[in-house]
Amino acid sequence: MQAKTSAALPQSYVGTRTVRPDGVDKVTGRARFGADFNLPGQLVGRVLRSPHAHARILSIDTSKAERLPGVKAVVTRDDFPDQSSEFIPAGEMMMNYRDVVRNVMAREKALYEGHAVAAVAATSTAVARRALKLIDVQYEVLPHVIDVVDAMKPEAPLLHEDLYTAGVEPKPERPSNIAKRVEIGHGDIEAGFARADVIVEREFSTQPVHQGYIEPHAALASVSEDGAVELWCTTQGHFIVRAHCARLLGLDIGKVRVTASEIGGGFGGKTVVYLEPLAVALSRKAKRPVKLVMSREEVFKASGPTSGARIKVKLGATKAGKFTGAFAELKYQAGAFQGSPVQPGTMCAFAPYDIEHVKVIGYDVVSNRPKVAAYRAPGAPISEFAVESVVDELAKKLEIDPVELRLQNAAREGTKAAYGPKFGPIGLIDTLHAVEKTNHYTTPLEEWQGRGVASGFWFNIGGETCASLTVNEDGTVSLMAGTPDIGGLRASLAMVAADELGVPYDKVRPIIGDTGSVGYNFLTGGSRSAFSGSMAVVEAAKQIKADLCTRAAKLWELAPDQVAFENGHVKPVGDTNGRHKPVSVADLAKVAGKTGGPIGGVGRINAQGAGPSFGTHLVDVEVDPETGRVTILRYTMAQDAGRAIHPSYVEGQYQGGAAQGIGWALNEEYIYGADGKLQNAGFLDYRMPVASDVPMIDAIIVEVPNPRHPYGVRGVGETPIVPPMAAIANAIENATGIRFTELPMSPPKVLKALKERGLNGVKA
Amino acid sequence: MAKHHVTATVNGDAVEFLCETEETLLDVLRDTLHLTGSKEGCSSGDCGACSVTLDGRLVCSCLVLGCEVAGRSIETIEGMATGETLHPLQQKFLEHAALQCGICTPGFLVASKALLERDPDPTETEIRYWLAGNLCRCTGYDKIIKAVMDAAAEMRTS
Amino acid sequence: MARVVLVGNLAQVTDGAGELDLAATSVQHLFQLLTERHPALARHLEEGVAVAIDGQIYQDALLEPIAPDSEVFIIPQIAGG
Amino acid sequence: MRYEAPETLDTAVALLAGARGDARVLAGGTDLLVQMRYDILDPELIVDIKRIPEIRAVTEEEGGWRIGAAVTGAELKEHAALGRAWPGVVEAANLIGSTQVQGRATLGGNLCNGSPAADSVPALIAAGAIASVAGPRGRRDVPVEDVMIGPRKLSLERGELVVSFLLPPRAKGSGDAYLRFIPRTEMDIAVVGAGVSLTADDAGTITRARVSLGAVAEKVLLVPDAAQAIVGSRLDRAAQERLEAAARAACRPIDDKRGTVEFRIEVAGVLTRRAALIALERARAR
Repeated sequence: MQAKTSAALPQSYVGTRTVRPDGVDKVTGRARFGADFNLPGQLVGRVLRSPHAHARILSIDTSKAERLPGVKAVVTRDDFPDQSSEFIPAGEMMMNYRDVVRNVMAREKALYEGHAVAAVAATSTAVARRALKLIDVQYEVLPHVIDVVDAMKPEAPLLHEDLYTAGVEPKPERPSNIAKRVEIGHGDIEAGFARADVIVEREFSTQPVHQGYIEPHAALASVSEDGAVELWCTTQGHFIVRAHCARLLGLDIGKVRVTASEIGGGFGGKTVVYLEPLAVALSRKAKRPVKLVMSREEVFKASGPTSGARIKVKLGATKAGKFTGAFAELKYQAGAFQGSPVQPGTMCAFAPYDIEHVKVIGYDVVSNRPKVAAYRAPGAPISEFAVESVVDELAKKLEIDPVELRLQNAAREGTKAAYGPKFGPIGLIDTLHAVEKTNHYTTPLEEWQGRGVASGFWFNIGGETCASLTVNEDGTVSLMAGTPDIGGLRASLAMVAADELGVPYDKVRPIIGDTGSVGYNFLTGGSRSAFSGSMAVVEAAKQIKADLCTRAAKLWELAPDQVAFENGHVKPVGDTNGRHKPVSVADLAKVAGKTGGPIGGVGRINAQGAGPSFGTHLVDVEVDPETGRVTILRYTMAQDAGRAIHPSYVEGQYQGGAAQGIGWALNEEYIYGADGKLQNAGFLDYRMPVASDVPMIDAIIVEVPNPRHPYGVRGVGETPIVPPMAAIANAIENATGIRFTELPMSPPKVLKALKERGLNGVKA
Repeated sequence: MAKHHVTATVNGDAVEFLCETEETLLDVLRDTLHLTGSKEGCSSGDCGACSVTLDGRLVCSCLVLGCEVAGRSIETIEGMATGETLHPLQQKFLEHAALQCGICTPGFLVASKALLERDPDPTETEIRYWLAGNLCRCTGYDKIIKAVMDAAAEMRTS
Repeated sequence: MARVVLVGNLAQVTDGAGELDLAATSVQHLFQLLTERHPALARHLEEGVAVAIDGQIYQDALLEPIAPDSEVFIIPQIAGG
Repeated sequence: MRYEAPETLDTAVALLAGARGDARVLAGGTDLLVQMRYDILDPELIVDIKRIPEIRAVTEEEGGWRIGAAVTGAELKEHAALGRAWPGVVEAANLIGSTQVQGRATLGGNLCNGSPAADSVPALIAAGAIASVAGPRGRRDVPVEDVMIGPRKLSLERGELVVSFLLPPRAKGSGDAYLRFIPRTEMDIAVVGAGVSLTADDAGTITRARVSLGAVAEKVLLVPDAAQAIVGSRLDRAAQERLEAAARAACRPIDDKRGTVEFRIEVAGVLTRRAALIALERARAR
């Protein structure tokens, strides 16, 4: 089935809306996701999980389960050697494997409901389910703590007896649930606030929200008698999975081959391991392939989410609207193990603004919840929700248009960021002007309708990346990358390769290689895969072009500097110009064997020069004064992409992030009972936006080229989730006059606030 | 107790399979018939990734027992394209970039096809409510809705 | 001499010394000079920091050159989702 | 786990009555299959009633309508005449879950799942629907409000099942409506549900009314006081306020993941008023 492509040579593909090469497989059901892989002799794996939020594990007796016919392997904490408490590089991330090994399989204690305690492999689902019931775990139930503020109290139940707050000197005398205190800033905030005519100070709270990918975690492992490991799984980084599994199970990295399946959404939640080490351990014991797939309930109880938090923000400004000083205090839940995204939260809080005096303090706090995982711009949406709400309130107090106030204080090239260094060329101001220019911004509103605006920032990263290009004997090109394609990466890389080599886009076939077939790649995350991957492809193409020039020069008996590569052809240049007919990549491919062998190049880089991406969102809401329901009427957003390789997939990142933000703002939350158990572990009561909850989302692509990227590209994937919560809170304030500081802004909360102010009642 | 022996029609082909009572149609499609295009996102009828039609009626295959479909006709994503030709909805999803990760795409396509067979000219609001049982976490639905509207327009004129 | 600023908690390790002037020629050289002055920094530099040289953030780039008049910030490493 | 799909009512009753362990009726399966998958239920026998003709039929009966317990929401929606007579009942049935769920979910299943938040039940109760129940001791008629006695608790005896619902003949100037509140626009369980059925004379004065509330108590409530509050009125502002007050007074909800006590009581009044206004509008139209 040949899908149409929308562009043809010699025009450049970059910037056009081509059909993705993996598209046909995905609209026909052919594409194979995590749970779609099977092997002969495969066993069904199941995980036994803690029913308690906090309990000491006194004993685990698996003997009855092991004796059940059909059970081929059972694993517990005893199958995972303990790890020392030190930060070790896993890929580029620093991991404390003492925590990682305890999160994949509970050790001394179960630290949250759903914490894995044992796993079985059996010949059928029915047998596996029965086996779990036969595993006898003796628990000593301990008092639990869920809320971040409660967890910080001196008398709070202690999750880790050996956890002493880092970042405070001298070291505290007693352990606590506060893993770390961080601080960033510059200047003297007291002096800053002293110069302010107006100061707004407020407290905010946000709830943990799950990444909500539709594809549950899945892993299929096959370990042979000689210890060679084959692993298929759904992940944002199969090289990271390889590193974790090798470390946790004492394997040589070279013996572990991981293949990333098509991935059904990740948003940061598939950057860590859950099932993968269990599948390998079970298969190693059973000597048969073992497949593990999470239920939706397990996904909610045992993976992700991101932090809930308490935030204090204080912002001062002059009458004229110049920000003079800014302070914030962030308390982020890390879940059961340290490692919340509070550090980036502190760095991003005030990043969109040029403020002389800034101070942000953050606390990383453990409590009896699943360990948080990265979620799109980790930490930033939480702190920027609070700051952008306060900016809006300040605008109201100063009677300055909220966009104008932001423009007055917006970071631009040369501005010293709150976290230290100066910004290069950035597009915040351009995004503010872009939304200001829309007719959305000036369309009149009716009663109980409101309009809100908010901006957002995220750093973006580069990192280790490999991509290979091979010119086949017929001139077609095979492209291999090593970062899982989560939203159109293969299309973007193929477009860049086609432009670089001057070959038709549909003659480039991109695939994602397994860990044995392509060099090391950091994961798909940090909005890096298109940014870094395209740099690696450019590097690989450069090698091919140089090689082709050398070969042509030899065939023509010219000096290397007498030939050059121009849109898909090698041609003589200078005084030899025209002496030979230009020869195409395809023509040279035909004689590859006779001119030195196969033609190919490999880009191996640690991509630097990631350019931050700023965005500004504009939203209209309508509030039902009798029920507290908030309806999103209209949504417009502008974000700096540097250069959009594939505008449709850039817009898709924008729109998807905005929709996730709408859910975060209005209905998504983790609801715990007094027993410390999650009450809404399913899509029925964890309320992600459905198609009828959202309007069309107008995505405006602003392009302020990133000077450090050959095409000017910036990462775009994460920034879109930063502004929505504040934009919606600001719109609700505009509609009702009420400032909401607690997420989600769900109907009961909104109606309660309206009633308290006597605003509820029949709509006029 | 012995497994149920079931004969049914899947994408026009007669099929025969054995299943336990508790096995769902989705289990049968994926594990027994190896039609893995229908996806399991929740097993509770809340995500729509397993959407199929049963005697022309749109259902979640995770909410149907395998033994219930004896003598009935099932259409899955694997039966949507005709030979070399993609269904207009499939083509429009590609042209509009109406998919990012693609896990929800089969469900959306099957559900959208069922809609257009009943109503060739639905409004944006009708499409959004018809598809409310299909969760997508990547796209914000924007390009999906546009693709369905464009496909509907093309199917009306052809 | 390059102006070197330690952002956030690192200053604690250096008894409050947040800014230093160092004749560093590369990130690797910078780390050497910093550890000589403040041995306690070594662990933190290994555990993962990013280095911003004249506004450009580098991660794991020991060989990146530093100019004599460069402004260098040592900041926490950034990952992402 | 046994599966049976009898083609006669008597066989179905005999199977249910004779079951060794837990026996469950399978209609649409949209609740039963989820409860089985998530280990809430593990029945010994499943009796699929969809092959029994009368349980799948919609028929006119003495000016009223008889709806088979296993007729799906989608089928009800496509039944034009029924939609004209009882728009509120049909709308309520079509609020149960997604389009996909509509292809399976039934009135019988929605009632017998025993949830106080079932969307179709307040509409049926407001309509004065009578459930026809078959069991080992023959057939009996039970007003819908008497079928459910508490969360997951029914007044049905072992071996009994709901066969159909009878909606009474519609007097001139009658209309019904059902509204529910959910946080999203679709896919949620009702936080509050309100069903109103009424008849008005030519002057627009309400002569008869029935009001029912869902998700505000341990079962779906019939609220005679709310009906009394509007009978004799034209639903002027004063009558609306009496109606809201009576509806709220009947609520005895709980705080849970779906809503607070305060929210449910407040919104119960709002939805009852809004549903009554729609019902009256429809009554005036005929």
